[in-house]
Order: sequence, then structure tokens, then C-alpha cells
Amino acid sequence: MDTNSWISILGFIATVVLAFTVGVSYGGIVRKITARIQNRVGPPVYQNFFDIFKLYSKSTAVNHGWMQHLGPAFAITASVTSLMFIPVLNGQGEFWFANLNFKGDLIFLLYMMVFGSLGMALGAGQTGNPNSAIGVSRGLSQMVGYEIPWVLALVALMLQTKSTSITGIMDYQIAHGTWMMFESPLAFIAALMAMLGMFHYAPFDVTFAPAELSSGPASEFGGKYLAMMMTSGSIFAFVKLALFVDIFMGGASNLIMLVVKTFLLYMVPVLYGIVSPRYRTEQSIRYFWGWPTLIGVLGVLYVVFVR
Amino acid sequence: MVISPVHYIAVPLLAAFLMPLLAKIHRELTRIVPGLVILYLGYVSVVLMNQVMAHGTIVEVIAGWNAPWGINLVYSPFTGFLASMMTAMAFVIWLYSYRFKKVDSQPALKYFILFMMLVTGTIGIVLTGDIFNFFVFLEITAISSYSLTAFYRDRDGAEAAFKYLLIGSFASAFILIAILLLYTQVGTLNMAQIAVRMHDVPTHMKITILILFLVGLGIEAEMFPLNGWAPDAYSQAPSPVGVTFAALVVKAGVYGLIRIIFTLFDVHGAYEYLIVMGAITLVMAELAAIRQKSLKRMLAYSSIGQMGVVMIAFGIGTNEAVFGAIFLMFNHAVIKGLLFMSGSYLVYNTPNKEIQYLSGYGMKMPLISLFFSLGALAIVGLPPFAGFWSKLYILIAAADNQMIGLIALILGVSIVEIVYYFRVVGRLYFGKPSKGSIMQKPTYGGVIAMSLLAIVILVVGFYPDVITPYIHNAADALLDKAQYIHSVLPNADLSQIQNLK
Amino acid sequence: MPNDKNSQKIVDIIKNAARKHSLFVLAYGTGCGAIEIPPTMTSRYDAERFGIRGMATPRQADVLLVTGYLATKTLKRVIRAYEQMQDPKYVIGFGSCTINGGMYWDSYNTIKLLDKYIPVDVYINGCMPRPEAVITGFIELQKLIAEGKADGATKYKENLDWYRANQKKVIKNWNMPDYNW
Amino acid sequence: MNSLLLIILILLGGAILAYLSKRISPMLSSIVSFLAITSAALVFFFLANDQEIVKISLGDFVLEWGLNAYSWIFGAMVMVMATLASLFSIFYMKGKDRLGYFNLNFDLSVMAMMGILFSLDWVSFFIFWEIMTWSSFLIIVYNGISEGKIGIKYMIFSAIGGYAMLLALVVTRSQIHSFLITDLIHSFAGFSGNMQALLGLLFLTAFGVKSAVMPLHVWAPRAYADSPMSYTAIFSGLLSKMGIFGFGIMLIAVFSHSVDGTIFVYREVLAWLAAITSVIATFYAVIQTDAKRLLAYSSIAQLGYIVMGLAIGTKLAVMAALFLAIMHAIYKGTLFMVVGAVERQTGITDMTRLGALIRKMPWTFFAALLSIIALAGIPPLGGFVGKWMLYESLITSDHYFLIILAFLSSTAAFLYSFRFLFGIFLGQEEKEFENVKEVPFTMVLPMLIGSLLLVVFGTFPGLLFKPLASAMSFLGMGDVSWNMSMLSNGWGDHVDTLDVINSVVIIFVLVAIFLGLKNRKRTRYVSTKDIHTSGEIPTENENLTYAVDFYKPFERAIAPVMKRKMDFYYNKFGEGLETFFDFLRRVYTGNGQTYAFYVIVFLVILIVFSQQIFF
Amino acid sequence: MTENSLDKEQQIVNHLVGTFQNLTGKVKRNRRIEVSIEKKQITSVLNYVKDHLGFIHFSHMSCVDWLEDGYFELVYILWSPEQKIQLLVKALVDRENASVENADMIWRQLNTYQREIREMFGVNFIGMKGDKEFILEDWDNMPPMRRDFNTVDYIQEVYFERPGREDAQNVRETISKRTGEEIPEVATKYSRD
Repeated sequence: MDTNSWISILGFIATVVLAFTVGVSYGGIVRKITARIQNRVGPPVYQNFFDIFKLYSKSTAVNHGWMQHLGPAFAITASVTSLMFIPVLNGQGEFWFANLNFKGDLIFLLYMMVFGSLGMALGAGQTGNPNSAIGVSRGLSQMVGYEIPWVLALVALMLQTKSTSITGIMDYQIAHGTWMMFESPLAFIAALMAMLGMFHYAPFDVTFAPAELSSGPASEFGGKYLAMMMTSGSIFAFVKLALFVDIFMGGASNLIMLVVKTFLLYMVPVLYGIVSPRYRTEQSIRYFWGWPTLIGVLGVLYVVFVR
Repeated sequence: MVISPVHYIAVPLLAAFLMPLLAKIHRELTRIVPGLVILYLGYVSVVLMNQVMAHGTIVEVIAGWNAPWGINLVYSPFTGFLASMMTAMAFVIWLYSYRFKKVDSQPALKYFILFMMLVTGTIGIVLTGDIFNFFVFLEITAISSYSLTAFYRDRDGAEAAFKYLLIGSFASAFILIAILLLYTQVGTLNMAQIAVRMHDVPTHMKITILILFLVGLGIEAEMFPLNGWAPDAYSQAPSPVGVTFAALVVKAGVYGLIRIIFTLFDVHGAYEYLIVMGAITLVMAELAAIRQKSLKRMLAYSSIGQMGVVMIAFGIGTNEAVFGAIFLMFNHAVIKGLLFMSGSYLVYNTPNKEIQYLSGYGMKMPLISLFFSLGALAIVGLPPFAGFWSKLYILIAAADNQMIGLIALILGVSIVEIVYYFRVVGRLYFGKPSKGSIMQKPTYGGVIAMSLLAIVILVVGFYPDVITPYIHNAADALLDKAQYIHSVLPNADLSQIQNLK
Repeated sequence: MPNDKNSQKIVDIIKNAARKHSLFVLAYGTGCGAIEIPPTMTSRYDAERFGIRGMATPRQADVLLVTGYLATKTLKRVIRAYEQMQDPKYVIGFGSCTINGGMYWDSYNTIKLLDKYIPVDVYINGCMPRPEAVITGFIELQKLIAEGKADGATKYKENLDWYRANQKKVIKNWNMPDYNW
Repeated sequence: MNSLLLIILILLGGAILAYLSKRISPMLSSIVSFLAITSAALVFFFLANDQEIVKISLGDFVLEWGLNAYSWIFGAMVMVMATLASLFSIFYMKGKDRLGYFNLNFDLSVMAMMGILFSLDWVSFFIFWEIMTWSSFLIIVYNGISEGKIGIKYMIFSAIGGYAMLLALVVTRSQIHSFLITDLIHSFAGFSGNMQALLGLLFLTAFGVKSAVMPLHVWAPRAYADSPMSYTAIFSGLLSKMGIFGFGIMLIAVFSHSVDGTIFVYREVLAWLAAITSVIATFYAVIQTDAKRLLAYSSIAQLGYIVMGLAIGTKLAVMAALFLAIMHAIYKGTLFMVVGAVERQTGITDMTRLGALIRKMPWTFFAALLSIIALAGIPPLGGFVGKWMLYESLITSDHYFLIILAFLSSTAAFLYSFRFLFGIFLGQEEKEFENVKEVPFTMVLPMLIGSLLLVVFGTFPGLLFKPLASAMSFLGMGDVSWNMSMLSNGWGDHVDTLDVINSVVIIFVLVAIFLGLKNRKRTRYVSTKDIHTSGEIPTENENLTYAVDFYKPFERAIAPVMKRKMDFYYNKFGEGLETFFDFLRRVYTGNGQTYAFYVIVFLVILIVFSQQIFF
Repeated sequence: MTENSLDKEQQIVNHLVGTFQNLTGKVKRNRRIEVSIEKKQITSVLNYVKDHLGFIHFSHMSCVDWLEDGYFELVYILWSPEQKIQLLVKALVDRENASVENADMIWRQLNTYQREIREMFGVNFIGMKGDKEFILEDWDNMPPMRRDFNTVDYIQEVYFERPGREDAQNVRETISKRTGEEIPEVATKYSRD
């Protein structure tokens, strides 16, 4: 192994650590903000670290079969792999967190991200808890809903930049000195609306409804399994945010910009969720196939005919 | 004894007259003698076909009177092929009906006499070169057909026979009138001579005669709307008779039609007429077939439909088309023979011979069902069975003449055909077996007959070359009018004769 | 095994610190005490400050909060839920009913002392204990955890026969499969 | 002896031997069938080459058989999957009736497919095409469900397709006086516009039926579901690919010689039809409760992708379509085998009743898992490669709304993918299936081989790109660049599958080690009754499975689309036709006087109109 | 309320007395009637009042244990929404092998009450459907609501006391002794001792 390999492996690890840290911290911040909005003090910002660490330290005495092991493993594999293929920073010259950026593209990423959900769904299915199955059913159905405007937005971007890779889109933004959210605002709006669903915050949190479904797919996952799912969820949150920042907001040249941009973006679903009630599954599917899709279509047409 | 085409007519006719006597010697002779006769005819066919293939048309002059004054038989590759085919089919039918009315010898005797007459008549129609003899043979055929239709002497059979008789007498009358008119115009009864003199006949007269012929022979050839008798006759006649109708009688009728149009007359419109009427016949018959409840009626309508295709193909009139048409005639004889034979065993004991009672017979009568399925696959023209080739040839011919709509029509109707045949096949094998029905055990002769036909279907399907050379020659012979006239009348003036297509 | 702070390994100290600050509660609303949970969790008292958080299923939870009296019928379910929880796990007995039966002290089908059936780490006295008391109870539990003394689950495992005997004494038809923790 | 002829003869002989050997022992019949297909496969892979030409003179036609790069791909696919399926079939069909019949038709189907691929002229193409049709018809009705009605439907549609082809090929012959496929390819550009349009329409109909493109798809779901599963593995996996094979020839080789606008319209219309097919079929797959039906609808949807790719017709799209075709053959074959295995062991395929077979049939589950991952197009496996290329080709060729439909279908495919795995292998253990065992080794082996192939082709798609590239250059697409593990699109973006699989495997292994090391000792398996049920104790017979109306919310959301089935219209049309026929039939009144009247009227008409008719 | 307003109630009582033998009834007060019947009359009376007198609403059913007299008293409480009158139908059942007819075909919800009474008092309802076990799980003792069931003995035998309560000393006195506080007067006044 030469030095470059070691550096790149270090880069992997640094990326994962960064994603984990940012993702978990955001989770804590969300709890804090939620608490403040509800006129509470709220847990400390680092609360989620405690939670995850505690969960890792718990024993995991039971399993319902090997798919329950594999489910969280799939989830974490999917999240980390997706992370590997996303440019975290677009520093000048040196890509600090480049990893495998040039080896994959958006469509690949779309599928890779689904891999996690499917893995988790399978793990949840193995446990045999009916609540898990209901949750999975709802979650997958909802996914079909929000993927449509999301893909429409991506198609608009790809058509405009004539590139399907994230780095390509970022290069386009750098070259034109603008952000895609200004270049094709309709696509951005569609993507943003889809993002509400992607994060599973209210009003699209019917999948994990804790009171009705006893937290849905995760209901039989305790201890380490839950910890892995939370880890994967945190990394995924970061992945999605970083992806959004990369393709819509011109990427981030340093960590601070990254944190600022992702945080601002993250506040959209969070704040929207806090003040929202809950949609039923078919309502949310219809919602996604309504205005967001229309806006997405308009976005594509805008790119095709105006740009 | 020198083998000559006369044997085709003389031997079976003689046998028919001698059989009552022979039956007095031994009962079994009534069954064996027809077989021997047909075997002999088969031998004759082999010898003559070889001759014909090698040396061309044989013209047999009866009693030394040369044409155009005498009666002659023309054994061309075309007529020879048809005669041989009929002989072969007659042999198969004989095998099939060998044990017919096993217990009672008197009906069997009657049956075999009539059968011999029928063979004589149909082969005579094909072979004769004389228009009046043509009529005579037609009458022999018709009368024996009426009798055979009513063979069971039950109410339905009698009704069917009466219908047949009614329509058939129309046919006879028209044809007779036509022959008379023709004779007044051309002054001869020899077909070749008529053909030579035909262009002198005034047009309106020619057309009138043609129309009379067309209607009269159209009845025998089951052309719509003249074919009302056919379904009843097919379904009410004893099962071997149904086969005989499909394999011999109809073929003879079509032959007559073709001979009239191709050789005797030189009217262009007749070809288009053939196409149009063939198409209508095809459509009407197949559409009627799909709604039939009785298996035999279904087969009858299907048979009519096939004849429609044959007429279309002849109507196209190119060498390829005629080739396809003759091929289809052959296939139809073989396949429809198999279908009738196996089908009548299937419905032997079902009420009204209805299809709906056939569920699950595939288990009870595996061999018969297999034969029927094979026949069904073949008749709708699925490769690699015999029916496919003839269909392909006809379609190619039609395509070469830019008749795409016609092809579409034939193919569209084929889909209908597939529906009703596969309905039966599906029901045979995969319906829920009904209880209590008694299976009719097929006779050995019947099994051998059906096996022979099945083997022919497979062999022709996999290797059509066994039959195509004969058919090619037949097609050439039919189309080459001048050659026909020349072989009958070596001194005739051929300047006015042109091959129409 | 002595469980004072000095004998803890450094790993345990870290783990216990994390556990202390992150208590996932399975609030088993058996009795009237359940009505005190919402005020405890919501804005007035806000137990989430201490890392206390409600969880939906026993698999995910650390703390079993038994809120009030337990009929024998309910006890069976509580035991099942308790045994489905993953180690380390703690039990908080909530209200007088879990201590001495409370106002149901002479009921023919209400147990009076929860500790005999499942190991209770902390009792919260009162009928009802107010949210302040609940929070105090949790803080007490946190202290115990930090000191490594909240070893109810260990005790339960060690004295399982005794617990089982007690449980089977009131639950006659013991048709539960063997669970694990 | 010529190896192509040898293959056909082996298969034909195998079919007949299999039929005959049933008399000795039913098992022997299956083994004979397997051996025949295996030896044919060996001959194909080791002896056959593209130099060989078979010329058989039949009638006035010369049947020419040969092998080329394009047909080699399909031939390899057919031989591999047919071998696996027939191996699977040995135990799957054990103890069933009429094995001779089944194996006969099985081998005949395989023979017909190979024949289609070898055919260099349309006549032999058509002959084998029809042999394939009726042999598959005979197997569809094998189970005897619904009294052969679905068989009839299949037969009608196949006949429509087959006769469209027949019409097209006789018309072609009348134009160019040759039945050779290459002649059509070269002379197509010279045809008149109408002729091009007609031929295009006819050929597309012919192949559209077999590849189940809307609106010609209605036969497919039931036909796939009602056949024995070991046959459906090749029926859905391979027979449908013959349609794709034909589409390939028509859309790429033939149409690309034409610059006419009609053909362009055909391409677009076909692509849209295929896209709509895939969406609707996916929706139907989602709401199925029977695993067979689910897979059947899924097949239709997947075929939609493939046809879409061919219809788009750029290099990448064609590559994607062919790649997907191969992948679909493998994973759908494997999945149908999985369903067959489950059906054999439990007797049912109803997903609302099945459940938790994962512990009982782990290998089957493993195969199913890999195949489903491939089907859903999730990265490390083969299905992804095809889907990726398809999307890239769609977007680089400006079909931006097609991509949405494709994506919708693909995303909804996750629903039924999960449903399939969950319904059969996961969920609550049922007492009914307590004693279910894993299927015998000969049934496991083909499934495992199938899933292994998916992994291999997912990692090294180049293994397939190489023959695909030569196939495409044979079809006239010119040189196609390819790389062993690198996918790239027209815009220069790429995915490195090797890196993907590396990173997935490394991370997965790390996670698995982490999980495994810590947990191996203390974790133990508990039954699925030991779940959180709010403290309640489920009894032995209590059914806790959530399986009925699994995707009810989704159904509600898509309800407007699903109101009418195409089938409904066809049935109404069929009924109408039959009523019409019945009306026509009444011309035959059965009354002698009427018939006599007809004769007279006919005569009169002829005489009256003789001027018009005969001159 | 005037006397006249009780006419309606009295009419019903008279009507019932006239209709059924062995039926005694009286108007308890305004809008409340009480009738006593024999146990074999239960279904017929309930049916009758439901069908003919408009007592279509079943409010409650309970059981009273008259230990000393040796019988259970079943009380059905009905309500007529039209006339706004409450009807109490009482029937006496022997304590030994207590069993009466099942009446849940008249009001389906009666089933619930009957099951409870069966479990808590041991009254057998002949022909009633429903699981044996209703509220109590695995109860193998005397029905607990019977007055001859000794609860205190039972709980001492089955359940654990809190440690420190063995001597049963008075808590307040102990505390006051220990701390020297006065016991408040209120406490002594309402003390249980």
C-alpha cells in the first residue's frame, strides 16, 4: 500500500466521521429546536451522541433470524456507500473528501439510497412484527410518492448541465458562477417539496408513527440494531443534505460553508414538520403526485424550452 | 393386362355390381373386396403416376373412338394426382369403415356398394374428358351420396338427405341445361374440343352457360350461399361418409368448377368471381363454425371454409397459387379426414354430438384425442405440420399479386379457426372429466387409418418434398390449357388458345 | 459483588455516563399514574432535559416505568415486557401502589409489592407522585446508574428462581415462553 | 455433423425420447429432457461457431440456419437458463401427471427458441416461432386451470402476432423475392413509404405480442402464472425474449436503414407504449396477492423497459436493453424457480397465507434475495447496470418524460419486490408451515447458479458487454466502446461497478464483523411470536401476519388508474364479435326451402349482374 | 310533584301486576318503578316490557349478595326513553348452585353483564355464549365478590406485604413518638382505628 492509498483510506474514515458527527449533531439540534418551539428547554445538543453510544453499549440478546442482522447492516452499507460517492467539499484543487466521487453519478446514487430502505425493510420484515410490516408498507408507498418530483428535479438539472454526475453539476455551477437553485428554481422547489418526504418528518411521518405503530419498522430493533439504524439515519441525513447542497447550492468550499448550507436546508423540513399534523399514506402520495410533480414537470419544460 | 385409367372406373363399378353375389359366397367378402379393389386402384395409381411424371398426359380412348367423337379419359398430372389422392383416401376410409356395422351384414353390403359407386363417380368426374360423362359421373356421385347421407334411416338423416337431394337436383338440372346449351353452341361434348371452339361462342351465351355451370358445380363444391346442404349432410351421415364427403365428393366438385373455369371457358371475370365467392364462403363458414355446438357441424363448416380458401387460391390463378390450392386440397383431404375420423369417435356417445361433453376425454381416449389435436394443429396451419406449407404457398401467391387485404382476411379468419379448434383441444385435455360417458373403443382398422393419416401429416409437414413434385406437375398441367388440348386432340388448332394467367 | 464507584472500570464509567444521560422510557400505563406522564414530558416539566424520552417498544427502552397498581393479570404483561427489554434495564416503581398496594392494599387481585416480582431500582412515593417527584425519581436513578448500583437486572438474573416462584404464585397459568434479556 | 443441426436434432430427439421414456419412469423422462438440453448447451458453447451454415431445402424454400454474434447472445441465454430450468424441473415436476407430455413440449419450446435464433430466413423463423407458440400453449393449459380459457387467449394473441408476421413476410417476399433476413435489412430502405409503414407495423405487432407490450399484453399475466413454474422460468425469461430478439432485428437493423418519418413515429410510440406498459404492469404487480401473478406482472413491466430501450435505439439504449434482457432472463427465471420451490414445498403461492420460510428454506431465500435486488435494480447486482444504462440513454437522448415513467415504474417495483420477499420468506411463522423443508439439491443448485450469475455480471458487466458490443456491431450499430467494469453514458459520466462492489463489500463486511463479533456468543434466535405486542401473549394459532391488503394505501392512491383493465375491453370486444357471428350463423337456417331459395336468388343475381361480374 | 304525576307509573305497575302472576311491584318515586319477579319469569317479563311497554333501553344489570338470606338478587335496570321512566326488575336466585335463564338475546349487551356476574358471583346463566374467562384470569378460588369470600385472608396468603408492616403499628403514632410532633386532631378524627 502506498501513501496515496493510506491517504484515501484516511479520507474515507474522515468523511464517515464527519458525516456521522454532523448528522448526529443535527439530530440533537432538531430536538433542541423542537423543544424550544414547544416552549421546553429541551435536551442538550449532544444528546443524540449519548443515545447512540448508549445503544451501542446495550446488549443485543435476541434476534429473529439473520435478516434482522443484515437489515441494519444493509442500511449502514447503503448510507456509507452513498456517502463515498458524494463530493462533500469542492475545495480548490484538492478534494479533501473526494473519495469515490468520480466513480458514480446521480442515478447510481438514487438507487444506492434505496438499498438502505429495502435492507431495513427486510430486516423489519424478518422480525415478524405486524407493526413493522405496516410501517414498511407505508414507507415504501410514500417513497414512490416523493421519488417522482425528486427525479423530475434531477432530470431538469441533468438536462440543463448536460451531465448526470454530481461533480459535473458542481462544475457547471462553478463555471457559470451561479447556483442551480437560481438557475432552475422550479426544479429546486420540486426537489425541496420532495425532500420534505425524504426526511420523514411530519406531515410525512406516518411510517414511524410511534404511538400507532410502535415506531413502525424499528419496533423490534433494540440495542445495537437501533444504534446502527440511528447511525445510518444520521449519515443518510447528511448524505441527502450534502447532495442537495452540491447540486442546488453550488457545493461548499469549506466545512463552515457546508455546515451553514446544510443546516439552513435542513431547517426547511424540520420547521415545516414541527408545525404540521400528519398525512395518511395515500394523502401524502397524492400530495407528491400533485403540485410537486406539476412543478417538476414545469421545471423540466422550463429547462428544455427556455434555457 | 395393361394398366390403364379405365380401371379406375371399370373395376370399382364392376365390384359394386358383383358384391351382392360375392356376399352370398362369404359374408366377409363384402368387406374385403372393396379393399382389394382400392388396393388395386392404388397399384394402378402408382404405375400411372410414374408414367405420367415421366412421359406426360395419358389419354385413354374408350372403345377405339378417338376424340372428339369418342369418350375418353384424360390422365394428366393434375387429374392423376387427384385420382391417386382420392384412391389413397378411399383406402383409408375403407380401413376406417372395415368393421362398419359389424353385426349386421346387410347394411354393410349396402354401404360398401354405395361406397364403391361413390369412388367410381368421384374418380370418374376427375378423369373424364367428356362433358356429358362428367355429368353422368356427377349423378352417380350425387345419388350414392344421397343414399349414404340417409343411411341410418332416422329422421335427421332423412331430412339432411332430403335437403341434399333438393339442392343437388338443382345442381343436376343446371348442369344438364348448361351442357345442352353448350352443345347447341359448340356441337361437341369433348372438353378439349369445347375449349378449342369456345371463343366462337357468343359472349352472352357463354356467360349464361358459365353461370349455370358455376351455380351447379358451386353446389357440389360447397360454395356460399349454395352450401346449405353440406353441414347437415356431414353431420347426419355415418362418420366414414363424412370423411368421404370431405375427401372425395367436395374435391370432385371443386375439380369440376376448376376444370370449367380453367379449361373450358376463357372468361376473365370467372377468376375474380372465384376469389370473391371463395372469400365470402370462407368468412361465412368460419364464422358459422365458431358458434357451433356440435363437433361434426363445426368440422363441416370448417371444411367449407377450407374449400373457400381453395377457391381463392385457384382464383388467383398463378402457378404458385394453383400449386398452393392443390396442396391445400391434398392437405384438406388428409387432415379433415383425420379430424372427422377421430372426431366421430370422440362424440360417438355424447348427446347431440356436442362439444361441451368432451371435457377430459384426453384422459379417457388418449390416442384419439392425440389424433384430433394433431389434426387441429395441422388444419389451422401451424408449422411444422402439413397445413402450414399450403397456407404459406397460397399467401405467397396472394402477396405476389398484391392482394394484401385478401391475405389479411385469410389470416384473420384463421384466428377464428384457431379459437374454435383450440377450444376443443383445450377442453379435451384440460376440462374436468365428466362422469358416466361411455367411450367407444376404436376399431383396429380405424386406428390404422388414423395413424396413416397422422403419419402423412407429419411427413409432409417435416418434409414437404415428398409431395411437392407431383403437385408442381399437377399445377403446370392444369394451367397449361394448350397442352391439355394437344394431348387430347393432337391435330387441334391451338392458335386461339391462350393461357389466361 | 461490591458496586461502589471505586471498583468500576473506566469503560463502565463511560458507559454508565452515557446510560445515565439517555434514558429511554417504556411507560407502562397500568394505573392512574399514567396521567402524570404527559405533564412530566411536556413543556412545563420537560423531562427531556435529562435525556429522558418515551419509547414505543420494550426492545428499544431502558427504563420500565410501572405507573401504579398492578392487577395480577397486568403483572403478567409487565413481566413479559420487562423480559423483552434489553440489558441494561431499569425499573421505576411509580406511586404507592407499587410499594404497598396503596389504596388497593386489600384488593383480591392487585399485587402489593412490585419488587417481589420484578426488581425495582427506584420507587417514587406518592399517590399520585407529582411530576417533580417523578423527575426526582429519575435523577435518583441516574445517580444509581452513574454509581453502577442500578443492578436490578443482574439481581433478577441471579435470583431468577426466586422471582419466578413469586411470579408463579400469583400467575397461576404460566403459559409464557422463556424470554431473555 | 453440423453443430447447429446437431443442437436442433438433439433437442428434437430429446423431446421424443422424453415422451417415450415416460412409459418406463416419469423421472427418467425429466432426466432425459435435462440431459438433452444440457448436451445441446454443451454443443452450443463448445462446437457452434458463426462459420457454420445449414441449408435445408424444403418444398420450394431453402431454410438457412446460421449463427451470428447477435443470436449467439440470445442462444447462450436460452441454453443456460433452459439447462437450469430443466434441472430444476426434475424434482419440481416429480410425481405430477403427464410428465412425458410436459417434457415433450418443454424440449420442443427450447428447440423452437434455438431454431428462431439460428434462422437466417423468415420461413424457418416463422416455423420455429409457431412451434414455440403451440408448445407453450400446450404447457399453459397443462394445469388445466379455468378450462383452458387463458390458453385460448394466449393462442389468439399469439395467432394475431404470428399471422402479422406471416403477412409481413409474404409481403416482404413479394417485394424482394427472398426470405433471407439480411436481404430485408438491406433492401428495406428501398421500399415505398407505405410499405415501410405496413411492414413496420406488422413486425412490431408480431414481436409485441410475445414481449407483452400494451395493448397486446393481456394474455401474459395469467399465462405466466398458470404454467408450471419450472416452465414459466423459461416462458417468462426466454420466450418473451424471442420477441425482444425480433424487435432487435426490426428496430435496430431494419429500421435504422430507413430515414422515413413513419418509422420514427413508430419508435416513439413504441417507447411510450412500453413505458406505460411497465408502469401499469408494475401497479398491477403491486396489488397482487399471488406470488406467481406478481412475478408475471413484473415480467411484463420489465419487458417494457427492454422494449423501451430498443425503441429509443441509441447505442447505450440498445446496450441497456440487451443487457436487461439477459439479466431479466436470469433473475426472473430464478424467481420463478423460487416460487416453484415454495409451491412444491408448501403447496401454495398465496402471499397472504405464506410466511417466514426464511428459516425453513434459507438457500431459496438467498437466491430470491439476490434476484430481487437485481430486479429492483439496486446497485451491486446485475439489474442495476442495465437500468443505469437505460436511464442514462433516456436522458442523453432527451426522453425526459419517459425517464419519469420508467422511474415511477422502477420505484413502484420496490413495493412488490419487498412484498414478494416479505410475503413468502419473512413475517410471522405459521404453524401450517412448521414442517417445511428446503428443496432438494438439484432444485437449489439452479437457483444459486442464477443468483451467482447476477453477482458476476453486476461486478464485471464487461463480460457481457463484449459479446453485446459485437452483437450490436453485427446489427449495424457500429463500434460500441465498452469497459470491463466501467459504465459510461454519452455525456462522459460513468459508474465504476468494481469500485461500487468493492466499497459495498468492504463496508458490509466491516459492519457484519462488528455485528457478528459482538453478538455471536450472546444473541440467540427467538421465534417470531416473541415480539412486542403490548405485553399480550400471542397464542400458537393466532395469526399476526400483516399480509392482506398489504399496500392498501397505495392502492387507494393509484385507484383512478386501475379502474379499467385492458382485458375488459378485449372481453367485451370478443363477446360482441361472438354475438355478431351468431347473427351471421343464422344464414344457415337448416331449412331446405331456404337453401333452395338461396340457390335461385344467387343464380338470378349472377345472371342479372353478369355484365358487371364477368367482364 | 303532584300525586297525579305518578299515575303513569302506577298504571304500568298495575298493568304488570295484572299481566304476570307472582309479580309484585311498586312505584318507588317519581319516574322509578320497581318490580319483583320470580327467576323463571325473567325473560318473559323483560321481553314483555321491552316489546309492549317501551322499556327499550337496557341500562344496567347487577347482582346483590344477600348472604344471610341465602340468595342473590339480580337487578335489571331498564329505561323507557318515551315515558322517561326507569324500571328495576328484581329477581331472587338461590345462592346454592345459582342459575338463571340467559337473557342476552333480548339485549345483546346483557351478555357482558352476565359474564361479569357469572365470574364475580358464580351465577350460572344457562345457555349463555361467551368465554368462561372474562375479567379474572386463571382464578381458581371462590368468586371474589361473594360476601363469604375473605379478602384479607386471601391477600395475606397470596400477596406480599411491604417489609416493616409486619407489626401493624400505627404509622402516625410511631412518627409522633419518634419526632415528638403532635398528632393533628383532624388525623385522629378520621383515623381508621
